[in-house]
Amino acid sequence: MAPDAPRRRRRWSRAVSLALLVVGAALVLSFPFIAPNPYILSAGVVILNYAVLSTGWNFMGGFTGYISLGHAAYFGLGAYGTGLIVKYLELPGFVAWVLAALVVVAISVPVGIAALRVRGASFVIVSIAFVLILLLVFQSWREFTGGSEGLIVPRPFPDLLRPEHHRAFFYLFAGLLAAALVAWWVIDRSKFGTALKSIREDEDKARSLGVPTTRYKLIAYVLSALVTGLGGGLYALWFGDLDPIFQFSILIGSYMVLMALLGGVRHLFGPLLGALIVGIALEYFKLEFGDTQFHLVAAGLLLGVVVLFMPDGVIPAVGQLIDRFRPQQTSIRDVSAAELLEQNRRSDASATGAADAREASGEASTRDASDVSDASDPKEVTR
Amino acid sequence: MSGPLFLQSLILGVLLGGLYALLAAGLTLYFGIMRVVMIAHSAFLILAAYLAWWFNRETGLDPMLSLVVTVPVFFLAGFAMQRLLVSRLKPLTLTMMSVLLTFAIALIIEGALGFIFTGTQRRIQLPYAGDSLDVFGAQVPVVKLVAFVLAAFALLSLYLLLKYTRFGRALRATIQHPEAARLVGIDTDRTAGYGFGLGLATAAIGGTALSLDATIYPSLHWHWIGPLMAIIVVGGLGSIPGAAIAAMLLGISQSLLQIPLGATWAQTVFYVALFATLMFRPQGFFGGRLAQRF
Amino acid sequence: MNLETVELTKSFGGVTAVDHATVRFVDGKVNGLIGPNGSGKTTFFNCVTGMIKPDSGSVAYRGKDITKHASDRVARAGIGRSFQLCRVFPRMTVMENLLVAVRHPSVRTLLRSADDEHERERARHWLRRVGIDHLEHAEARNLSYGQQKLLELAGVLMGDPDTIMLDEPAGGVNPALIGRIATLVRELNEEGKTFIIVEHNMEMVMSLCDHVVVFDRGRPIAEGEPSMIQQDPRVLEAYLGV
Amino acid sequence: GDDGGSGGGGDDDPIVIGVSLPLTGDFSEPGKGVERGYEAWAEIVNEQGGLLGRQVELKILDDQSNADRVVSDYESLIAQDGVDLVFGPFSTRLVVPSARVAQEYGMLFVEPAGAAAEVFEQGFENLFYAAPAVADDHYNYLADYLLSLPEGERPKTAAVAAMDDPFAQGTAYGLRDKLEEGGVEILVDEVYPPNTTDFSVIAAKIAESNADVVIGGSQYQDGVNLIIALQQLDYQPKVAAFSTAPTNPEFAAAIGNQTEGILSPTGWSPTASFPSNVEFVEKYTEIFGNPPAEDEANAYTTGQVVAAAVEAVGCAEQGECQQQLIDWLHENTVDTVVGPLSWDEAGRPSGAHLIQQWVGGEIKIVLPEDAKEADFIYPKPAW
Amino acid sequence: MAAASGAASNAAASTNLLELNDIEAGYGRAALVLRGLTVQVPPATVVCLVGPNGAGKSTVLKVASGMLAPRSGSILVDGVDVTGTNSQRMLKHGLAHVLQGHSVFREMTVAENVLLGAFTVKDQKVIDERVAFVQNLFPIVGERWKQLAGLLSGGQQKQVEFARSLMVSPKVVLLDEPSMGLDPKTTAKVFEQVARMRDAGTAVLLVEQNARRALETADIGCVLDLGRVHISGPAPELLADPTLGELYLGGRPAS
Ligand SMILES: Nc1ncnc2c1ncn2[C@@H]1O[C@H](COP(=O)(O)OP(=O)(O)OP(=O)(O)O)[C@@H](O)[C@H]1O
Ligand SMILES: Nc1ncnc2c1ncn2[C@@H]1O[C@H](COP(=O)(O)OP(=O)(O)OP(=O)(O)O)[C@@H](O)[C@H]1O
Ligand SMILES: [Mg+2]
Ligand SMILES: [Mg+2]
Repeated sequence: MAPDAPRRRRRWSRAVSLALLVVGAALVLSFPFIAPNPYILSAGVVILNYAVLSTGWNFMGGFTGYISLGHAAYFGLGAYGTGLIVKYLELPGFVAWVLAALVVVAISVPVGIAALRVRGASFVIVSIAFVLILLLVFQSWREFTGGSEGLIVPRPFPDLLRPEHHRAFFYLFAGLLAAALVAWWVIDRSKFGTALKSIREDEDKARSLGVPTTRYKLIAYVLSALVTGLGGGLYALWFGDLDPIFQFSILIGSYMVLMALLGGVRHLFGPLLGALIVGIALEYFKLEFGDTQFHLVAAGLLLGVVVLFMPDGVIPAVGQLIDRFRPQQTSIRDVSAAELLEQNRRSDASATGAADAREASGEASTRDASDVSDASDPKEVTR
Repeated sequence: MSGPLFLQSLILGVLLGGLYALLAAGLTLYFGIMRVVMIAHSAFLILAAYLAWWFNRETGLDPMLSLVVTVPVFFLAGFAMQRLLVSRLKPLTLTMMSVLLTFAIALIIEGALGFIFTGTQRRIQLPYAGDSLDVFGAQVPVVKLVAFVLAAFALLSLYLLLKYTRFGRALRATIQHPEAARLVGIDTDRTAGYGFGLGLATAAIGGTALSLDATIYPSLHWHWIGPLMAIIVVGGLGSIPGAAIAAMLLGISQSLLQIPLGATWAQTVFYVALFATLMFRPQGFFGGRLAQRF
Repeated sequence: MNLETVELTKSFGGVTAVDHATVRFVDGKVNGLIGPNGSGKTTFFNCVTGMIKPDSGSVAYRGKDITKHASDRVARAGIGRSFQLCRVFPRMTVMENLLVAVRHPSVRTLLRSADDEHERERARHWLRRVGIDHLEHAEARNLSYGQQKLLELAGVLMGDPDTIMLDEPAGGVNPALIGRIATLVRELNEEGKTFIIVEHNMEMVMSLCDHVVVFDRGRPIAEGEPSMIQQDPRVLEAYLGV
Repeated sequence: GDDGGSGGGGDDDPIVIGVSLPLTGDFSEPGKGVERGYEAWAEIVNEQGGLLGRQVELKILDDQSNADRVVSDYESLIAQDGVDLVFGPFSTRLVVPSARVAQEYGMLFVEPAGAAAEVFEQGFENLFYAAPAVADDHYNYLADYLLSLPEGERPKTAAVAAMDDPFAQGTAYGLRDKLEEGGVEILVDEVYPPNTTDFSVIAAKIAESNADVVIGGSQYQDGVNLIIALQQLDYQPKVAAFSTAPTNPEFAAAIGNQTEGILSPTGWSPTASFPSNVEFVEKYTEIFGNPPAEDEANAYTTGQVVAAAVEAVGCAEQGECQQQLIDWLHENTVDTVVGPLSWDEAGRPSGAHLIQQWVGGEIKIVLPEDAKEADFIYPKPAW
Repeated sequence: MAAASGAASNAAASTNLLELNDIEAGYGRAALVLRGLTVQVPPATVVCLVGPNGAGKSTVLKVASGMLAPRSGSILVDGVDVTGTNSQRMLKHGLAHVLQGHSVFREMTVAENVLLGAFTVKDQKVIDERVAFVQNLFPIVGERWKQLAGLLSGGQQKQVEFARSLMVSPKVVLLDEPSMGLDPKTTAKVFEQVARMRDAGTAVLLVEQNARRALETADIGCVLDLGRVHISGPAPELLADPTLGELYLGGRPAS
């Protein structure tokens, strides 16, 4: 029982994910047609953009546990990169977009090498510093970036009316998101993913087990930067007006974190779910309290509640809720010294090797069952 | 650059550095000693500044008198914050979660300030705002001098408190191994609470000092958090003297660099220093030694 | 074919933890490394496995110089080690702890699913060998100290290294199990694995090891058969204190 | 607002006018001024029976001085709330993106603040700047006056410090360049980001240069800070000119009443004798208890311009009506509180600004000769 | 249960310095770890808990020192019921606990660590004496007085921890594997010290995996298994028992 409970949970969550996937996909694809007006549609685009960003963030934050509050840096770089390439090289928008992504990668490598030398809180600080630097540079280097007047990115589809324009980009963002999710999923279940997670738990130990942590961290970091950068680039093409203060704001970076966290950083759909909730909330607050600062308070409260009451995110929280209704059971089966001795004899006698292992495990699990029963019945145990 | 201008901006740099030092000291306290990344520190700073401004506007008295109220209030606020919020975080994820929690608090403060005082930029109007002392031809603005003295004083007493009192020891023990700390009879809850309270008390003082000679507005804290964070990393996490030295050096170099580079580019000195630190000495340049062992 | 250090030196500020240590560990043997507290055993391990950089001297493994290699590279070269202050992945289950430890996959297999039945079987096998298979699904941080120690041992074995360095494998482990671990070591040794074991449990060392090196103040002061080591006056004086 | 989208509805229900303003953030100070101006306009219009017999109703959102917010604000106002008309926001940085949204929804876009050159280089046909002159020309009278002074008295050197904002820089650099052509040497030329609060070093440089003229390309608070920093360093220029700041009612108190001789350009004077202006000043004063300042006036002007078009064309709703309004404004001249205004095809007004100076604790028009209320004080007394 | 409470209770039921009665305890929502366990420690006695890994030995000590609240059962220190008392008050009740594994304050100096041991002691003279005492008992403590404790070797850290616990002289001492990671010489010292405490009248509850060595020092042995007292009795008897030897105390390792 103990061993297959997790298995059941795994099967269960897989089912849920599948359901989510189907429903989600259907909703996303149909949204542009149900959206009552262009504004709602544009809000949808914004939310998808958030989803892409926080999923991108989660390549780093989720797997390796390195919290970057400065990921807006790559959002901004992707956006400005695209804009500047269009402006100076006069390339078509989407070519510029791809090139910009490459630029982002090129930048993220050295930065990653430097930043990943420190862990935990220091890394957080560095990430913040990085985005602030870029803010300064893009604000002050007006000859090149347009300074705080911002940069105007020509529309890729100049002849589309605004609503069609939103629709087109809605699907583009959806596509990007899908790609990001698939990538995350592949890594999550791979050996590579496991290695990254071990870094999250204890980096030195992971190293001593042969995990090339430095390289892996860097790969994860660059991937994360890439996805975020692509999101930024697409945003630039969609939105058209880049403003350094917005593109490189800590606020955006922390929204990414908030969303991922809210949904659950260890879950494929965590960031997406988080983006939905936060995105909708933000738009709502903006419409409701548009002329006050109250929306900040609201966002803060939301974040605070999440951190305090469901630090692992909504998805696990729901999972636990469901567990409540399951019969309570310990994952730790007790084994008495007598049995240990039993085993001693058996396995000492048996030669090492998978063959005996398989057989032994078979009868191990049968022993499980018996043991839980007598664990639940005091008189039996010590005899 | 000419001699007098150099002297002038050197003096301004020192005065600025003093303020940085105090503000950074608070962060060091949370971060180096309590393993909490206090994003909200500068938000509290601005809050204190606002209270000083408001106090001055309502009563017309000198803003520094507001310390009598704000310091104890902030201390209690810090205590409450630790007991009610931070202490709920799991030790395993404390650092990461504290970042987000304190970030949330920062947002709330910023929002509340904007809500109550609006986003309008404020500045205390002091009769002696324009006055200055003449030192070898260089002008030392009185307000800045006052702020500096305030900062230096607070910084010193904080340092002594942590270094030479049972409390300081108990605080560090509490953070490093709560169970063991309890077993030697330390009331870990209260200690940690006091620790936080102290941190916020410094924010109160720093904020008031800040308000004497600067414009404040709710979102101002974002412009402080970056340099301060850089300072404590360069200074070596956990080392208050380290933070102070780094703050002084960076403050001075910032104001000196402003002359050739201009206001904006000069700010980058903090981040350049930060990345240099990572490259050559990730544990920070002054103190901040961690017991890293396998 | 062996693990060899020449004039290996590491000092921290005042303390010279390892002091021009020239040691040779023969392949296919169970080597013991003993010495009083603070004599530099763990530091020696750390230098050899690249966890910390030695100040001077060199480490060679099977003829290749690995002095400058980072710890993960050393591990991939086939040297596994356990930690004295034992370290496990706290928020992973026991099983996951072992799956991380599989000998590091080549680039091709990197994106294959981590969760394959074969590895799981191997993992269960090792868990059973160290007597904690009943904890397969427990979170590592919830294990008792000794259980964590055993888990760590299983983890090292999971990586199937050729040379296994254990830092106090018996510390905090129940005597009944110690016997069992000894047996395990013997068997693996017969399969051709080399062991370097730091241990303060003399019974274990003496009965298990073919060759013992004694450290004192960062220097090897004696080495040889356990039997003769036990007679050596310097060892008695420095370590056993009888 | 009514979700009926464009079409506006029957004759009795109010004309809804959407605005997004920087009520918080870097531009909150002037932003609020503009807000008061719009409110005053609405109130005055309504008590005179509204437009086309319908009451007007303002829907004002806060864009926190963010370009992304301003765009989504106008998008929601136009597409979601279906407002009938829009007024422009404050500051060039926000005008350009919002003008584009308006254009893409075919809306008339009259704005009170986008004075900088590039606003008119974006090829908007729907945009009109409701003030006498574009930024670069604000100081024309002052430049001419200074350069016309006899060789001996004419200032030789000047120092410039401008906020990194197109409008502020536009004004300051307009004067700087004219003086430079006139042979005045520019000793200091500083740019500072909008969020700068510490001016001590900039001030130190200016003080050290000891230039005859100090030109501040300032909004409000930065101007105040710069002046105080200059006072602290005991620097005494012959001419001190600051854009916008000195016209703010709190200015005198903020700098310790050392205002004598400080100059500032203004598109509008409370004492100008245009009929609508007299009415505006007294109505405004009775509504808000204190006389209006320039930002309020510009906002009011915006209202007047739109009102004129609406009354003339006889419609106010989304759709083809908007184009009619635009065309009408291109062809006609409108009488406003700043005098008659007409625009070129890009929306540039064709006029110049007046120069004001603090004289005996009051701010008075000193240039041009024909409009002056007091004599130009030169050199400026110590502060 | 009578059997379980064993010799300990018969020895001096009334005057036990430490009593754990019918303790049931577990972690979080997981199943019970201690299932109705009774241990009693009279004055001037060393009671030694042995048992397989995960038997619940450390948990017993955690419950006794208030680190883990029992689900049922009572804890008495010198006759005072301290059930549910927070662990930071335990020292006031005269109970000290040395944790298993490594619990030095890593980023504080050895000095600070040791002095924190005397956190509750006000009298400077007493503190100085004790410092001198531990310094010559464990030379390393003196030698590394100003160094960060976290940088000491594993065994050295254990010594510092033990030294820290010697800064006070409580009525009851709980020791969780004090000899782990110590070399034979130092191990001997530690057990000597344990014996001294006993002679000074302290009640010692000792957990050891180095079982034979520990039982030689102890008066009473308690074998724990699956969270229950499996057998308890005079240490020598347990040592003599062959089946126990095989099950818990380890014969000579197979070779
Ligand atoms: N990172 C470090 N910084 C400073 N000193 C250190 C560091 N690591 C080890 N030392 C010192 O080096 C010496 C050797 O330590 P090491 O851990 O190698 O001893 P050991 O033989 O493993 O002892 P034990 O048997 O107690 O584990 C000790 O005196 C220790 O204080
Ligand atoms: N924090 C925890 N959460 C859940 N279960 C725990 C926790 N700590 C210990 N356990 C479980 O409780 C049981 C007893 O743990 P305990 O530490 O008391 O064992 P122990 O007798 O001290 O073993 P060792 O000799 O290895 O120290 C073990 O099965 C362990 O898995
Ligand atoms: Mg060691
Ligand atoms: Mg234990």
